[in-house]
Amino acid sequence: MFLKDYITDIYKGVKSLLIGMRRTGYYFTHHKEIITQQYPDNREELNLPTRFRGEVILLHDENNEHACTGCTACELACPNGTIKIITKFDVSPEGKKKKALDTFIYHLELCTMCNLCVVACPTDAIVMAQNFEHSVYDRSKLTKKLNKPGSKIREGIE
Amino acid sequence: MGSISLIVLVLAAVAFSAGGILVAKIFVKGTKNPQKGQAYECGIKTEGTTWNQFNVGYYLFALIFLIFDVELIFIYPWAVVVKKVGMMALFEILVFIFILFMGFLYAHKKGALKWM
Amino acid sequence: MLSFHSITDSIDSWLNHTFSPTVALLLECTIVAIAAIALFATLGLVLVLMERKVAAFMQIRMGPNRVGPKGMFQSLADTIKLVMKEGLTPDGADKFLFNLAPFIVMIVAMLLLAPIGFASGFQIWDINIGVLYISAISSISVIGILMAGWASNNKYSLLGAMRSGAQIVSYELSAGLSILSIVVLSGSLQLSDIVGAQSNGWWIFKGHIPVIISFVIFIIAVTAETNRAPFDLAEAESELTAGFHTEYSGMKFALIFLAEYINIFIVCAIGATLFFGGWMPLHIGNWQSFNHIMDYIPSSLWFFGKTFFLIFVIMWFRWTFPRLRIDQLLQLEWKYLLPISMVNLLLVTVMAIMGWYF
Amino acid sequence: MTNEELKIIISGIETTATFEEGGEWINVIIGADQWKDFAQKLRNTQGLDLDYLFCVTCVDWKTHLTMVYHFTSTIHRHTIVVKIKLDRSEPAIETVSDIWRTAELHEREAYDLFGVSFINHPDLRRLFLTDDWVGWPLRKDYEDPINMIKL
Amino acid sequence: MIEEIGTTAEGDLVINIGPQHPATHGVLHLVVTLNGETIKKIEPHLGYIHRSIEKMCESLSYRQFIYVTSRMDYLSSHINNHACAMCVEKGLQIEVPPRAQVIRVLMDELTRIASHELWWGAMAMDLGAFTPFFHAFRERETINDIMEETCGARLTMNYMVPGGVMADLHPNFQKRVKDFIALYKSKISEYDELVTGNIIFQGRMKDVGFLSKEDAISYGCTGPIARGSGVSCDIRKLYPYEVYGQVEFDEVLETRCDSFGRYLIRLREMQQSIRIIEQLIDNIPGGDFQAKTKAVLKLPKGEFYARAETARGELGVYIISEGGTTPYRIKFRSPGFSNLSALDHMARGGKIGDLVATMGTLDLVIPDIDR
Repeated sequence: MFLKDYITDIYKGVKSLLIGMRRTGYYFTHHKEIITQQYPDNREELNLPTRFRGEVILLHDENNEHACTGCTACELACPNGTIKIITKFDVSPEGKKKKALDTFIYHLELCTMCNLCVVACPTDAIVMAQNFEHSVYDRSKLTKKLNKPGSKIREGIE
Repeated sequence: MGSISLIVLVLAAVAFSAGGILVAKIFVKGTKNPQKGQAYECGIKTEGTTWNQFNVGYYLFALIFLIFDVELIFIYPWAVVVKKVGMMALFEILVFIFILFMGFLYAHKKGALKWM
Repeated sequence: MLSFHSITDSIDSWLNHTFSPTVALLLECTIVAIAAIALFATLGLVLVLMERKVAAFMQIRMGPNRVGPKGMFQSLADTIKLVMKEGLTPDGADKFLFNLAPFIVMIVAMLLLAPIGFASGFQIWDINIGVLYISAISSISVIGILMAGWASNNKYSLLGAMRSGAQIVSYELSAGLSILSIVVLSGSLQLSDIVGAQSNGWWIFKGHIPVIISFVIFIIAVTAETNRAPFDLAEAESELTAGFHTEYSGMKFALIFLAEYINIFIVCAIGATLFFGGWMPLHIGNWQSFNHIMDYIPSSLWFFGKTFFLIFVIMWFRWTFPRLRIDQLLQLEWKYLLPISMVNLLLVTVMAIMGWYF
Repeated sequence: MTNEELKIIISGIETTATFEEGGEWINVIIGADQWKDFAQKLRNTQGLDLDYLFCVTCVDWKTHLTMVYHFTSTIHRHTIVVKIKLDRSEPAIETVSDIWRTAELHEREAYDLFGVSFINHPDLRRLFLTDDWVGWPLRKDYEDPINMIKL
Repeated sequence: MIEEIGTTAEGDLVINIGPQHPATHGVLHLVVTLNGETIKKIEPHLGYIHRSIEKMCESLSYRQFIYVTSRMDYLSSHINNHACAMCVEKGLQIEVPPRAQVIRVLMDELTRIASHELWWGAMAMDLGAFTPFFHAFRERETINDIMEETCGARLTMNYMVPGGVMADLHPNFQKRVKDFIALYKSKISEYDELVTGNIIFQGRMKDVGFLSKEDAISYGCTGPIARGSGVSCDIRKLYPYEVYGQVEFDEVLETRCDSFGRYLIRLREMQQSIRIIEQLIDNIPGGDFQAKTKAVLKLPKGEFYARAETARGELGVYIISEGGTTPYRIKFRSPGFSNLSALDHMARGGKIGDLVATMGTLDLVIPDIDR
């Protein structure tokens, strides 16, 4: 009986090993199963979903106008102090003083892409862009000014 | 080639290894740093000595191996002539392997082949 | 037909005609040394690339494909990188032994080349105790590993070396016994005789089940002896980071690494010689035309084809199986392989005496 | 077992225990001196069988510290919370790591971050911070000018 | 031999495993006392990645602190967020709309599968088999892609907000999840072929890292580790939250108490997760994905404790509120921390190889332990 157990042990063991080898052998001969993405080469085909959160951008339209009122809701919503908004006072033609955005500073190096600022924005001025290649040689380059030079608030945004 | 090839091969191996290390020496500009000389232990300083007394478990196998290997050497000359000698050789080796097997069973029974 | 045999013969006769015998011998030695070194270097590059490609395809990925066409020069680039690396010696190490160890493993690997028949009539030294020579020399490699592990003064290395010691000496036995079964069948220890005995069929076909069993045991044992997964306990990188060569870097590491791959080549070459007829082409019984076509394939191609097939099998093992634990490893040897190979040797003996083979 | 029934049993084994209302579970408040005895009874009293200690923490109330232990019974599936007030200047309490093994690491954590010393703990050392660290980081008055970023 | 275990004597080797070690999957540092190959004692040293998340949360609002918890157990970040959101909802007594509940549960289960996939690959890699790791990533990537499409990120999604989820499901979601289920089912037999049935693997796992039922409870183990010892501790069954009370699934239990039992638990848990997803994927109710909440959340004075079943076990979120916009004190009862405490007990007397096998089945995520 000892011998029988001994031989069944060997048989079962060898069989399980051969089953494993059959599986790897299958993949060795079936190159179609390869799922590697050749990243820097496939930049063109790389389709990131529209919701992918890469960095915060301030939307500008063709007239170089944005929808940011400088209300600092995003600055308050941010858990990391990533956003800093500097406001100024615009003087309207009627002579009224009105608070407006001067500089929208965005510290990409502190950002964790949590999307809370986008959710908090009452005028949908900021969105998440799909760019994810953020590496730079100098940390200071990651501090960005989001409003383009000369841009101003779109008409009708309060 | 005869046995001289052994010397040639040893010299070739030494030349190859030494050549490689020397070439590397030329290219490498090493920097001095006391951290570099430390033994690698996942980034933590080694505790205690490494060269101390060690569990005997490993050596038992070496001893048993020695016994079996010497026996194995005796089988080599037998293996060469077995076809010429015929049946007699089979009986002889049966006795030999029987004794060897008994020794093996004895070692097994004594627990020498169990890892400690 | 172009064969190594005629090339070596013509070189030999030309040298002996042109120079005095001593100079001719010296020149021949130089040629052999250069050829051996060149073989080492090429094999190292090819085997590393082969391993990476095999691994990659089994792991549904591409493997190296950036350096050169299809990544062909990847291992060359890696070698250049290793040459540029600084070879460190730890402060606490036994410096002499630490630096000696790579030489030992290289010398062992190189010495094992001597009796291998690469092609018909192409052998460095056709020693008449070839099989014994191989078992004897390959046992020395454990000394290199123990030396490397102990001299490093690193606990991982020490454990790795100790494991490797217990492992290699154990598997030496069943490897020896399975080789003996071929010796019994061929009636000679000389590798060229063993190859010659297979001119009418390889032992793996002629020898029925007993030879197949000893071939399986041989493959398992040499996988263990060369410290390959699933028996790579001496390195066991999830347990001992890198085992006995943890402290090695730069060129010294490269040498140990290279020697490991050369050892795989050598044991596979021996396996091919013993069980698959070395450089002997495949002949099937009375199929004259088929046998003739097979004869046209150069003998060196046969040899390398068989060897690389065995290397592939060993790589296949590595990328499929998990690693054994040290006690299971020794249990496998002492409980399964050794008794089986002993009994198997008796079976082969009966077979040889009775002439129960083709 | 409902909270009311639990209250009766607990009052039975520890007369000095008081109860705090609110929250989904029953909150038991006892003094640090009775703790070890009480813990033994919680673990071993039939009908309570609180064998599973799943949360050990400390709260800094600026005037005092409170150790909070959450227990569940894997047999009866009831949960109780035990709170023990500790002196803030020299907080000390008996360890329960011999009753619930998991407490060993949790108590080391509480020691590390709040400075509560556990009497008879087998290995009371800093767990996360280095051994020479000064201060107890999770206390409300802890200041670390180098590592803390004020937003 | 046995009575020596646990003591240090002459001839013992003290080895540091970690913080930079392939088997610790992160910066865990174990000081291991060895006699030959036999482990006599293990002492974990923690704190290499301690960020004091509990202190950080004390200065963050109830909307903000959720995102930090993704960084604890990053492999089940979604479930961490879930537990936090539930705790806040408990305090505010918000009713989560049914659609949001289903979405949350779907995401939880996808996260659980992804986490177990990674564990499966890493487990095999710990034992020296590299190939399964890449095969596991094939399935895991599919889940990550689904996550990326709906949540906007692959790992630290931050998809939860108090009262629901941040955005509605992506239109492709249902189809892609069904595709994933089909893919998963076609590959499940490979797991057995490559790893589970393998004799070497079984030899390495069976009777290794023994943890009895009593010890599992005493060490406060939860999740697959406790269930592998036969302790029923699935929060989804014991204290059902969201729609877990309405779906059919089994709590997987094993009484082997060894590493192989814990391994089987996780494999079967993946199939149970698939079962939950199959039941829900076609029955996502319509309606809002988020309850109406105030812009600034203020929890009433009191203590709130919420728990969820992450891939590693029970995660408890304990908030003490003083009525302000930020928590007064927050405590995360993380599963990994308690599970780690049992490692010393489990690995003693085993070999180094056993330690690796045991540690692999614990499925430690170090940021979860260090927080």
